[in-house]
Amino acid sequence: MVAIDLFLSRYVYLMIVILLAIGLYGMLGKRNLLKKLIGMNIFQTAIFLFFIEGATKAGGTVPVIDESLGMEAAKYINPLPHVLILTGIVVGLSLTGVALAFLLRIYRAYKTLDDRDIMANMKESSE
Amino acid sequence: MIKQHYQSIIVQTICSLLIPFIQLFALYVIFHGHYGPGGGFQGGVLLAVSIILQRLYLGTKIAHPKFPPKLTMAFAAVGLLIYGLAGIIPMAYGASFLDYGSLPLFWVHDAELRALGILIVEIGIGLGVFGTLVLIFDNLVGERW
Amino acid sequence: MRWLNALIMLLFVALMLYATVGLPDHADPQAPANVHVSPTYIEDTIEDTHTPNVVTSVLADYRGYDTLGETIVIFTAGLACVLILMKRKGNDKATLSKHHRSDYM
Amino acid sequence: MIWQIDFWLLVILIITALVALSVHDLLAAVAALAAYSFFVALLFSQMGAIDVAFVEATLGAGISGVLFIVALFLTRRRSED
Repeated sequence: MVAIDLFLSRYVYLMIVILLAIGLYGMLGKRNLLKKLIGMNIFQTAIFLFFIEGATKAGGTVPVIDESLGMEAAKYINPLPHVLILTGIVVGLSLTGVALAFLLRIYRAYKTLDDRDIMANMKESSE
Repeated sequence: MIKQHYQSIIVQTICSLLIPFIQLFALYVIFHGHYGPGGGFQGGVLLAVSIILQRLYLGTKIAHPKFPPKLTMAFAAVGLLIYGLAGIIPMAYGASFLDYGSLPLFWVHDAELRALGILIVEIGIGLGVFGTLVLIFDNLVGERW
Repeated sequence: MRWLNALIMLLFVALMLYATVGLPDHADPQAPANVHVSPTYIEDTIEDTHTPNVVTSVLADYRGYDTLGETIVIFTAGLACVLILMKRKGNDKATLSKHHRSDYM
Repeated sequence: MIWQIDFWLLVILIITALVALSVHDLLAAVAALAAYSFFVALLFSQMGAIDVAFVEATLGAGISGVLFIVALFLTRRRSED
């Protein structure tokens, strides 16, 4: 029973750590630049999941005040991480836009998206 | 890449019917943000989706005169300006920065004035997000016009 | 290189799992993040702003300065996109030659 | 919070993330990333964050996919790994 209780109180953190590891693998291990960007998106979303997970309360509902439910803070979940993550998602999308602009610029200069080819090309042109 | 319009009458009819409803829903989301899920970010994104859908199915040759790409930067700047003015105008009346309680609208009172200030700021955020997203889309597509 | 990547990921996962031990339980109402400042926001929002959605009132009123900075960040990202993809003066062929490539990037 | 729904959504999330990183066709990878974003939005609404779920469903699963596909058609669709 102790093992089940420990699992029920920790499994979301475990899954989020697995997602972070998958995103880090995408950024480090993949050679295609677009795959690296997809890995960055996965990493980012796992961090957002961690924040929203920290905001939940047992017995709390959605943070929209309902007059029939009362005004006690224990009945609504914590709204502060939601605000931070709301702005974080929009900043993440504009970050993706700038990264895609850089990617198009790199493709226009080197005609490839593979980072080993780009490194070889740079070394060749500097000699 | 998307210079010509899409060659299917079903897609054209459905998209042209869908776009006004997307824009209406975006306005509803912005103005109903006080009482339910929604607000400036979501409404701005939905407005940007409607313009991007129009560019995708009509092609840039027809869709660019309908909403010129030069206007997007102006929309983003005007949104940011609305937000900045909502912050600076209370300073002229002796309050601190972004204190909506002393905006110069004398026919509404304390808490309602703050709600009105939140609405003004949400409209600014919506215009800013809308302009910026359409701007990014135009610049990414615009390589092979 | 492959082994180095695997080692970095293993260290990262071990560090994260070690950090997980100190975190509060799932949906704990007495977690430190839930007791400090957010009860004030929830209890005062109707009285202060007449806005039932607490997320909107915190986003635009209590923490409006944060959102102003964030809007500036989005606008700057749009500007950066324009500047990166802008057609420069002088033709692209010359800048693509091998001698000028380091200047180009 | 019903923990079974939560758990299985997280498992689907891990599967879609692995699929998005392991396919060779980049268009399929972007489609898997959009599916991942949509499941994240479902998980957010299950955790009670409705505003965040709305923004993730419109931005992450909508505009982000469009931007990725535009960049994809201007570059190359296949990837080696």
